[in-house]
Amino acid sequence: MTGHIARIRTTRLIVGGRDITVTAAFVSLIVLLVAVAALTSDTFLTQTNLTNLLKQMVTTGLLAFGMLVVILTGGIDLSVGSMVAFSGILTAGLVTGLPIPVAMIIGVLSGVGFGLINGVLVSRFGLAAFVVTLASLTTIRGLAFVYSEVPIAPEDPAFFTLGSAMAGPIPVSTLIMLAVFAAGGVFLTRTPAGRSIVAIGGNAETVRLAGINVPRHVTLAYTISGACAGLAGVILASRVGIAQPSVGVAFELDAIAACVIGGASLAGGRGSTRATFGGVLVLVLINNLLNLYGVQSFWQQVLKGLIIIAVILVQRTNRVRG
Amino acid sequence: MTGHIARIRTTRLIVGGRDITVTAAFVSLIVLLVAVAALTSDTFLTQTNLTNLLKQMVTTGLLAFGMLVVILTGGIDLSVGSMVAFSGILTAGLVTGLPIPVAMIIGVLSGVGFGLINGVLVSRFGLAAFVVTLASLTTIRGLAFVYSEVPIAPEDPAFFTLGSAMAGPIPVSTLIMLAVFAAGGVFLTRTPAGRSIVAIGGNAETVRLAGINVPRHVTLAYTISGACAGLAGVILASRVGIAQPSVGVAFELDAIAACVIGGASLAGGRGSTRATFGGVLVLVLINNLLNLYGVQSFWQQVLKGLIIIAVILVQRTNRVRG
Amino acid sequence: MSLELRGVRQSYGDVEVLHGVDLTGRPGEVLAVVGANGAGKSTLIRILAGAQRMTSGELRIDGERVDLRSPHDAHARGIRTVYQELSIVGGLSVTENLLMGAFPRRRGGLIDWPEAHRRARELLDSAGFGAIDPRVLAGRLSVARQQMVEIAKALAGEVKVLVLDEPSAVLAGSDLESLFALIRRLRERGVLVVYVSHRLAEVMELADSIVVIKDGLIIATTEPAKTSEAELIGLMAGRRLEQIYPARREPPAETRLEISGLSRRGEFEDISFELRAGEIVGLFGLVGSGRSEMARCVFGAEPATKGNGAYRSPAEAIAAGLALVTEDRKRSGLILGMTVLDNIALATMRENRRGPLIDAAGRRRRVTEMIDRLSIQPGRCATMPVGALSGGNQQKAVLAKWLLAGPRVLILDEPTRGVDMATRVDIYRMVDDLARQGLAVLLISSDLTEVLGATDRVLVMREGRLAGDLRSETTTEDEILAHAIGQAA
Amino acid sequence: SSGTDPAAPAASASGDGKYTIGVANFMLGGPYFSGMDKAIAAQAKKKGNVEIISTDANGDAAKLASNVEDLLSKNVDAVIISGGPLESAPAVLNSIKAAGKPVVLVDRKFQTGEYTSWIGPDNEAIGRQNGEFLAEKLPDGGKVGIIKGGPADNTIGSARTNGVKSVLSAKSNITLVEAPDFGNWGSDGGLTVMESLLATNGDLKAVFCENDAMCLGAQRAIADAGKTDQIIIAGVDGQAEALKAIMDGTNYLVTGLNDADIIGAMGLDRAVEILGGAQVEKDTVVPSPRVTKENAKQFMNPDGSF
Ligand SMILES: Nc1ncnc2c1ncn2[C@@H]1O[C@H](COP(=O)(O)OP(=O)(O)OP(=O)(O)O)[C@@H](O)[C@H]1O
Ligand SMILES: Nc1ncnc2c1ncn2[C@@H]1O[C@H](COP(=O)(O)OP(=O)(O)OP(=O)(O)O)[C@@H](O)[C@H]1O
Ligand SMILES: [Mg+2]
Ligand SMILES: [Mg+2]
Repeated sequence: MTGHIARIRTTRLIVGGRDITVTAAFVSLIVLLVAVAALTSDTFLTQTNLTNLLKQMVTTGLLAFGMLVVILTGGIDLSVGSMVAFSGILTAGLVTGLPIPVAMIIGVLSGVGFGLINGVLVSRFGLAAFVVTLASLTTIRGLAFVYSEVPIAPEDPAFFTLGSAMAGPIPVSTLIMLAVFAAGGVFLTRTPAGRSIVAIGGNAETVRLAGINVPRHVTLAYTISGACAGLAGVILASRVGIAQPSVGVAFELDAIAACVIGGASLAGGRGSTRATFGGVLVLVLINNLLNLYGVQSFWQQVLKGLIIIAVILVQRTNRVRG
Repeated sequence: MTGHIARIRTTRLIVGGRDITVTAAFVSLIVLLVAVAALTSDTFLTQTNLTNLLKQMVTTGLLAFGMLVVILTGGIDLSVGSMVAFSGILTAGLVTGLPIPVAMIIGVLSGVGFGLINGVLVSRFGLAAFVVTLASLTTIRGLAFVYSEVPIAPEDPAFFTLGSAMAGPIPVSTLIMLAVFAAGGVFLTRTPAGRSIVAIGGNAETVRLAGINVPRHVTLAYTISGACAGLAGVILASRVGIAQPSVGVAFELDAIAACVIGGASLAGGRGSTRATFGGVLVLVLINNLLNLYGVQSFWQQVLKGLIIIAVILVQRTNRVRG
Repeated sequence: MSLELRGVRQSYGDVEVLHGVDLTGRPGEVLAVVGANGAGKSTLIRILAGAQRMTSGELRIDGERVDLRSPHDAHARGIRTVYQELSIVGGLSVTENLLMGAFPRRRGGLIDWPEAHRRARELLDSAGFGAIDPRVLAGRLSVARQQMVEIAKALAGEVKVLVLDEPSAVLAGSDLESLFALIRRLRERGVLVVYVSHRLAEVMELADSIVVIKDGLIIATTEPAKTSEAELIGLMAGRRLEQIYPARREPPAETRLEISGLSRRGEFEDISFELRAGEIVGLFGLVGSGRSEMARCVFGAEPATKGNGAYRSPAEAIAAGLALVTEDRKRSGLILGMTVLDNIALATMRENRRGPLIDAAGRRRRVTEMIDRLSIQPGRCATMPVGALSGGNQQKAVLAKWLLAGPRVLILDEPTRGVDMATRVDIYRMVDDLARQGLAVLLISSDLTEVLGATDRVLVMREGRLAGDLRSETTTEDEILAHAIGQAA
Repeated sequence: SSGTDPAAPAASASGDGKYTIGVANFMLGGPYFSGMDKAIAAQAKKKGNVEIISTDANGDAAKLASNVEDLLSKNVDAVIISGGPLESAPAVLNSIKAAGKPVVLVDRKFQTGEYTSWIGPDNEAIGRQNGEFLAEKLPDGGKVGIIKGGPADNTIGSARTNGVKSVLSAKSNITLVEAPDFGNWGSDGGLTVMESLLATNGDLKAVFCENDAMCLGAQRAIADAGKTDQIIIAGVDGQAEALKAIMDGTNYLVTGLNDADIIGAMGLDRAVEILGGAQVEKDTVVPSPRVTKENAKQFMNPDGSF
């Protein structure tokens, strides 16, 4: 809030392709969480639990990456949860008539389409991202229910493959999410489009005068977010084995939290894929730990909020010192 | 998004105490909505429906005013919905042992307390408002459930008074909300503290250099939002007659939407009480109209989103021309 | 009130930028501080303003040691500061910007707006800036007017020390005269004025004493009567500057840019001119005459309402070989949070690729070359956020970005604003070199000497219209000014 | 298929006659669901030899899957799933089956997938029962409003509404008016939806809500509109406040008992029976008695969790 902090903060960025936001303190924090978990719970290091962890991070991870891209432009995408629901129910509805991969691709494309619309409204019409995506959150959720009020459970067991297949000890869905992060990291740090997106969040006018098409890149960012949400929706439906139009409420909040825990600035221009991935890890670890300790559900919520505040306090202290 | 629009936008504000954000187009829009409603629905102008409208704007109205104050500083308060739940259930729980007014005051104070904590975390510790209030959204919701998992329905009928009493044709709760807006308008345009809050959103560093205590004013803003949420919670519990820990989910979204429809900038420094009140009216009218026309719920969602986009498009077109 | 700095040191992280500065200022004195970009002037000023706590050293006021903990502290002691970077809140009225934190109140604690506007009016009048209406939004004023509001703001209450960091950088003509008159009045009232400027002519005219700061150390203290501009420049730069403006070039060749009848409603009208290869054309005008708008319009940053020759978008202009160095680097020239590397490479990202990826090594090489060529300080700044550079070096970074794009037509809007003399000379020389290689240059400037010295031809704009087209060799400063204010014979 | 394929009757894993049973809640954020969770725990305590590990997926289907995997990795002997608004969870049921553990569903019967046993209400029957009651009370007919809960619990709600409709739509003198908006299963939603409904249909004679919480809100809206004497109310669940309102002789006349305490306790018993090797019924419908002023007192359970 204060200018002082703001000024110092801006010195931490994706710098010339090197990602320096993943501070030592942040890494230590994650290591600490893992160490505490491993030492205090017999279950934590079991194969089952680790696989669990890997599976749990898929949805939040995919959404967080898409959210990061949007946040970098200085925007926000509140509609991802609804897109998850829509893409899932659409895919499940289509598998009766279409080959599964085709249905799944159409599911992802529905996210791409919604993202495109969000992006155009924000960039070409100059509307505030918060309200545009809030409105599309409502509209897309409504459309999911209009498409099917009741959940759809495809019969064909092949529908479950994407969500439940394992590549050795690692779920295929986790690998997909990791691949998105890896490709996303390269995109944001090494391609002109990625750098433009980061730059737009820093100062859109400067970028425009550098001859870069700002609206197109902003639209691209929302489209990427939509694609990630579409993919997350398909994977989720496949994992659960049934698609519900009501799924995904408040998913956007976890995605945003992951970005910010990873040090992204909601004003745009600052944030990194690695640190966002760290943010996803922190969130998933918190949930897992509270579960393993058998903390009662409502107290879990109380603690989760407090831990998130503690984590960003640690993050911030470190940043100001650095 | 583009610098051009941004520049022109900053020309609409509270100037020297006069509130010029309520543009002719915005007023026409509301008049148009009302006119359409009155002409196409027999029910719209009935006493019952108008009273309904007045009652239904209370919660959104109170939350939107608090939200506006926070948004003016360049922050955001996602935790208002949870505060509504907490203050309501706390009040309902306390009336068995305490006089009703005392219990209600304590309920409002719970909001004040949470707001204060939010404010301190944002302003003194320099944490991002989005994450702080997202975390407190989770924590406070958890606390509401910890306080009482089950709804609490006070026996004493006097508990209902605040929420259901009428002053002539106008509900007392609506009058309270209007009083908050009136006082809030004076506060924001006519007092040094209010002006400081607006200025902080414009340029916190300049305000700091002018010798104004920025953290204190930012904290004040969140406290005001907390107080409004606390009050809204008490009124809602009294109106429903039963307090539930699960109430208020996603209330923050409507509050934010009202501010933005009223032309407030989420970057801070721009927004007005009157236009925010207009935003509240628009939202409540949309809901009311869709209900009067008997639009089915899922389609209501679809349309609500689309109408919000249409409204901000109108708002924006007007702003760019102006 | 006398002010004394003793052994002031300041570090940012591991880097010390002030190495023990001693400075004395007496009441009723205009103390000028001059030095190259990045010498540490603004840092010194932030310390005086209480906005930055010195790492070590002491500050004495009237002989008594004081510790300024906050800007508020300094303010309370009568030390007022106008910073190099504008800090106006655009969304508030001028009145509010002026009286922020000190509103007149009525009984009941409410702000008394009529009284507030009256006081603001008074303040502006007493500063000699009566042309500004206190009721308008500060964001609607031109940069020059905003700067004047900043100065007026510093004058509220009892002022004992007024610190001005490059106040004249955005002022010209009568505005500049008002400022000088103001400074002289303050001096008579016994105020100590600390004045930082790169315009040495001003310094010679105004100052009672001059300190020269170089690389964080005071290397000379002198008076206008005992020195010369050339000597000061030599001290600052650490070398002698033989000639400020390069010699004349060959006559220009083919036409590179042809503008005819260009208009944009409310800003400028019916502008026609052409730029030829190898030519440097100056564009002079009073603040608000519409030069910047016209340039932006030519570059496609803003649509024209009428006329030919302007591009439809920056992308199109760039593709045609245009480059525009805008006047407000903070708002439209730089991305302050990104690195120098990212900033300088911004306009050429697409050209320098290996497959779909940015050619990182090549990009780094090119940018480093450009940093060396323009001697952007500190020299190894490629991975620093550009916002951490001093003002003048930021300006060079913007220039570097556009030079990297290898333009055929270069439009420079106030390119030497806030740039020190030695660097200016470098910039003039560089622009001259480019012109010799066939570049066409349009140099927008409010500095008459520069307009006359660095160009072949001078266009003059007045109230949105072209009011003169003069040959630099034959015209005079007076003639240009006469065209600008509409009193040409 | 019937209950021919229960998981192999397991002696307790530790062999000391003690069982560990995992409870996977889809969401606890509602009094009915948290009541269910508590009832299961209370019954386990009563038994003495059963330890409970309870989890909450917070309404996230994927999290339910991981919670169950979590439970399986802790080697529980059986799993009880309180699916709440979740329609089905094939992946969850598959993983339990793969681990060879029995699974008991309480309240919510999943549409697809294999489970060992289910205990829950017949929502359509509750609706029919309410419909019949309203038909009795409105011999002269009139308008009956219906307030639906909405997305989260959709099929449970529509089963209840369909039950009501199946009875009342056969009566020629009764008109059904469905509120266009959802009450979202809460009292506050019930209140607003009722207010809107009263604005368009001031002449309602009765209102049916898909649960008691919404009815309680609707009751206030009716009171505020001064129509307490005109409109009677019918709900579902047996929430304490509703029972009280019925007992007190207000216009809240009837509810259909859907008792989390009973279902939860039966669910635990069922799991223990299965673990003991007993052959059990595959599906057990817990009767939902009609609760009116006459019998409300007997269902008021001061110690009940719901
Ligand atoms: N916040 C900061 N972090 C790191 N280095 C800084 C910071 N602010 C200034 N510096 C460095 O301190 C040195 C002095 O900067 P300063 O702004 O005082 O120069 P200046 O004399 O005012 O230059 P100019 O004439 O260009 O305005 C420069 O090298 C600059 O890069
Ligand atoms: N932020 C702004 N919003 C609205 N109008 C502006 C803004 N900035 C400048 N203007 C208007 O545009 C016109 C020209 O502005 P400006 O002062 O930049 O002209 P100029 O000829 O480029 O002068 P200079 O280059 O010396 O600043 C003026 O009438 C001014 O009031
Ligand atoms: Mg400086
Ligand atoms: Mg200009």
